[in-house]
Amino acid sequence: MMLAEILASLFPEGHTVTIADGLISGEGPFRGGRLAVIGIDGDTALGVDGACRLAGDVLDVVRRGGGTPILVAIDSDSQRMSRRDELLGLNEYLAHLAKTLLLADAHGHPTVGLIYGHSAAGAFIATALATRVLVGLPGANPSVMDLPSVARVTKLPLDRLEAMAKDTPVFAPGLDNMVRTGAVQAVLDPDLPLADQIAAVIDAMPEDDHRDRLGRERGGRPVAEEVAAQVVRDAALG
Amino acid sequence: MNERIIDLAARGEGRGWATSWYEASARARIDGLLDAGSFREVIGPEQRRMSPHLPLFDLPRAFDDGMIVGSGRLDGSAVLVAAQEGRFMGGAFGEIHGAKLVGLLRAALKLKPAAVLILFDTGGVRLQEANAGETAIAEVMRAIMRVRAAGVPVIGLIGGRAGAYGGGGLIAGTCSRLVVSEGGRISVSGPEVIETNKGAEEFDSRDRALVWRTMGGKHRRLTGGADAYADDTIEAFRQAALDQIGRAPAFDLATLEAEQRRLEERLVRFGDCRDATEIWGQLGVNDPESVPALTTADFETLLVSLGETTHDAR
Amino acid sequence: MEKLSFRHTTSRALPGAKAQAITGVVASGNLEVLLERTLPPTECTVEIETPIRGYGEVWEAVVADFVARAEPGGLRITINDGGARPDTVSLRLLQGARLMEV
Amino acid sequence: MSGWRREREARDARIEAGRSHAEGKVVAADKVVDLLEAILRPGDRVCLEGDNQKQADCLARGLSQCDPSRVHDLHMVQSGIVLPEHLDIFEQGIAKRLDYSYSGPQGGRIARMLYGGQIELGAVHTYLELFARYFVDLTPNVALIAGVSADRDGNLYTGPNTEDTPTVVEATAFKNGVVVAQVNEIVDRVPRVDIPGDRVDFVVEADKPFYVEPLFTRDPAAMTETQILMAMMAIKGIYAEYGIRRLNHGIGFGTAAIELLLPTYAERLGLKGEIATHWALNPHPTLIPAIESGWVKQVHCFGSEVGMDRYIRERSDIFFTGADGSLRSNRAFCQTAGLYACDLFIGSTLQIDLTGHSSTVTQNRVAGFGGAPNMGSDPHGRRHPSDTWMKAGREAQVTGDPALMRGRKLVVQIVETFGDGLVPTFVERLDALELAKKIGLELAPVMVYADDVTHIVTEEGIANLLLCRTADEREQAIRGVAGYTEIGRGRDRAMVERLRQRGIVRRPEDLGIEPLDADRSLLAAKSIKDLVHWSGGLYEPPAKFRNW
Repeated sequence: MMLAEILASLFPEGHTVTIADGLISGEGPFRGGRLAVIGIDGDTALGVDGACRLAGDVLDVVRRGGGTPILVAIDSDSQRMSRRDELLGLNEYLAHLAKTLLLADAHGHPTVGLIYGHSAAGAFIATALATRVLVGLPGANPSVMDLPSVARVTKLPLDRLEAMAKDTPVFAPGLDNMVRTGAVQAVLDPDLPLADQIAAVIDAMPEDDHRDRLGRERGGRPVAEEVAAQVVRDAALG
Repeated sequence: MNERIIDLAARGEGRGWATSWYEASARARIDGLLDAGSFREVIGPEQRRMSPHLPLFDLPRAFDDGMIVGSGRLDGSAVLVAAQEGRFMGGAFGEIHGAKLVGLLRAALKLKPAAVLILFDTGGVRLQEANAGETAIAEVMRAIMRVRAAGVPVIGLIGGRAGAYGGGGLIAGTCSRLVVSEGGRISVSGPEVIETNKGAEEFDSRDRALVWRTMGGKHRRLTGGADAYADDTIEAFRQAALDQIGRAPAFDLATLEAEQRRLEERLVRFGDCRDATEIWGQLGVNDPESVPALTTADFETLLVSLGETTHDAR
Repeated sequence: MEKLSFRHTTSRALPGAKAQAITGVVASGNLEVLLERTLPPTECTVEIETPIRGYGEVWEAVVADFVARAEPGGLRITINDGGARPDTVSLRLLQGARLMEV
Repeated sequence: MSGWRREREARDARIEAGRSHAEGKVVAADKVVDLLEAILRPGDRVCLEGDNQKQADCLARGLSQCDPSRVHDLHMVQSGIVLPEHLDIFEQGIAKRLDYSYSGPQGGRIARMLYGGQIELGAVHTYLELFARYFVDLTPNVALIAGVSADRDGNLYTGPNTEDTPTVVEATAFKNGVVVAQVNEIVDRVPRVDIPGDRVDFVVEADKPFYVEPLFTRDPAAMTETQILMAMMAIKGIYAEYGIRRLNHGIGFGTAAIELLLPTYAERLGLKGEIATHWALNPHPTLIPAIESGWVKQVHCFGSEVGMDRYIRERSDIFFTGADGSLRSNRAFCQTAGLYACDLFIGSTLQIDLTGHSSTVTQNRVAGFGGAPNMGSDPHGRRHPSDTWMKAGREAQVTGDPALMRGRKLVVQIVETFGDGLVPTFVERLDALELAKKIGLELAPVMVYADDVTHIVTEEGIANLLLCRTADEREQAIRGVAGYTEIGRGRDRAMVERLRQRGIVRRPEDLGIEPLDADRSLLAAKSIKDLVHWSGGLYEPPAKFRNW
């Protein structure tokens, strides 16, 4: 789905969501209240300037209060790779954006990520993955790194990687694999109204971070849940 | 004939030489950081909790998957601690590696230690387990937020070979306080990654002076990306960690609003700078070119004279 | 990965009471050695996982020399190899044995 | 017209032809090709200066751009084949025949070109040997050299990297040759005159400063416990035993580790002042801690090292410096010093065979020799005694009247039993023999011949070959330190034990060294940054060695 279709399906009565420099910001009517939307469109890389603006938008929503849910819609590139971004401390900007989303959620603003295009690496972690629940739309293509690049780094032949990718969800790019690792909770149906589907997601928000449980159940992360649980069980202050 | 002989003696022939944080293994860092003998490892190497994925790539595994977690005491206070081994797979986040840190942070919610210490040494996500690593990083960031919101400081210590890159840089950015040494680097994209994607004109990764000027400990400390600067010794990191625990800011709207202002201001002031030396000059450093060569003592003096590098907006 | 396993008999138990030790790191040209005092006092096993195939004879010789030298009775030794040279392997094994003698 | 001045007249004609592209002696960078085409004649012997350190790179680029129909069939007589242009000119037909010494980074390509017949090879020399031939049968017609600055009269300042320049100019200028110098800048007055102007015919103001390879910088951060153990054994088992004061080190990590252990381990052994005081050595950054600790009395250098210039200036008690304060190096003199005035050479190699021959040649690379065989050989022309030399002489097998015994230079190979990628250092047969056959060399490229080697140090121990009395003993002594290589595992264990009892093979424990003490904490500097601190900030390492 394109962003315009998404917004139309979310806000049949119209909205104030705008896109500037690939950054999405605005809101629309939702269940008698509002749904705030931020995000990245058009496979845009996320740099210091964009992250700072989006974080400001999130803080505005929190400041206004009222429990307005926040939808983080993502079709981005990875983090912007440049000398300037790193010089200015891109890690702080991306972390700050993630923290504002985590804070919003903790302050009663349910946060839902919606990946409808590409996203990768730092941009993905700072946005969609920093929400309470992340859902996807068919055709979305999250990845940490594309397979040719993986082949270059791991020095493995591309055809072998492609073969391995078929039954090893833990490293291969793609929405299905992120669903199987538990990062993406569900894939929405583009033919049904998104407003209802997002409302249902918000109503069924998990209390705790259960992505590792999903990962085990779906076979994409077979041991993470068990390992984390064992640490919780065995750790004791001495 | 010269004073450096005395220096060496002062570094303590008796108890062996001061151990370099940069050179030490993750286990040696933990041993030296905590009160002697106080570390209790959780899921120790004898449990052989090794990556189920690396054999597919015909790669060797490590008993601890490059992440060592447990509890101990820091100057008597009970703390939880996690350390990455930067030499194993570049300290990168894989499934078990990440899950151990997630578990430790969840345990902190229950146990309420005086602090959680994270000894970063990572290139980011382990490509062979990329989806698991990336998701684990997101889980870690959420868990840190909850731990901080519960009033437990999370202190990041950065001075290893691998630095804190990729998702490691993002996690560092969520910590309450960060301690960094000169050799420690904090960034998202690594120099080689930028060069590969954007060309050597954008970033010459072999120009190591440029790498450190742009991503290294001194620059991060000067611009507020880290809160304390430590000499490259385990003892110095220990002292800095102790100092920082009591200064951890709350995790609330006020803190993040302050961070928003801080980061916006940085863009306005330094957004047009091409090189770190320009930023340092604008910060009021008289001789920016000399900064990389400054000793720790001289650098500390410089920080004090600048005054504005310390903040609670994180 | 190639898996190798060696079993030796020693004339004594390794002195010391430490139950477990680990030394080294899995990195290029390096290895980690885990030592556990879990076997009968005059037995020693060494299990190895290495990405470099075809060096079984060298491993056998290195391990035999180590056992003759350190008499590590009672130890189960497990190695994750990152492609270490034999001298590095010897050094790590001796370092490990020393850690166990505390 | 006299028949005895034809060379001089030819020289005058070349210079005359060159003058039309110059202003006096000064030539602009963009006129280099015109100049070279004017002064070169087909078949000329040409020395294009460059060794394992500095390069006349601007002139090399110029030569490679000459028109092969005008400049061809040159006979290159030069120390180093290092830059791509050094080989490009053979592919282009500009050059045809080659006599050289060192080829480090181009070792692979030169092997392919030799094999493919694109180069007519005279011989691969040692530095000193090639320099010697400049004065006998390989005298250059044209020398293309490099310096830091020159004045308009051609007075040349080479800077700290004087290296081969005086030798090359001596052979060329005084035998009717033409000398062209590239310099970084033309100045009114040079800081010091390394080459008088009447020996320099043309001065090219280069487009950029000449390149220098930081070949002698070893990062202490990369030093391993194994290398430290070998260094401890060398210090205790060789330096201390023979009281080695005058010496030369190779460029490997093992010898760099020795340098870094002097102020720590060797100091604790009470050896200060007793060993390692006088050196023929490049200004190794890893020697800084020993210098600063008062270990080193004097160092003469082949060349300089990138980043060491300020430090050297401030340590003129130690180094040879000019009136301007900067280092004066000289490869020919330093090689001579290493050959005749040093009691020990210690260096690394890639392969050692069962008799002790060693080579840095692998099947696909001809790395050349450089200077190591000069240092790593027993000079039969030596006539002055020293305790070290005499002790080694007594250990060697004496034939004939003991009263006529002479001493021996110690030539030590310090190697790890396995190299990178688990490649064994000890072999039945050197790859050099295979290569010689493949490319038709009359002489197999052996770096140090077996009869010159006195000791082999590995992580397993020291083999003293001087004390061996039979070929069998020698072989077993070598096998006895060859570790877990096939050669090592093929030893006669009983015989090695007997050799050990005679002190021919010595293990760390025989020397009172605990291998587990070989720890990086013994290094006087553990990083390049530590070296900078030791130097009081005077050492300025190149960017690629920094992590700050």
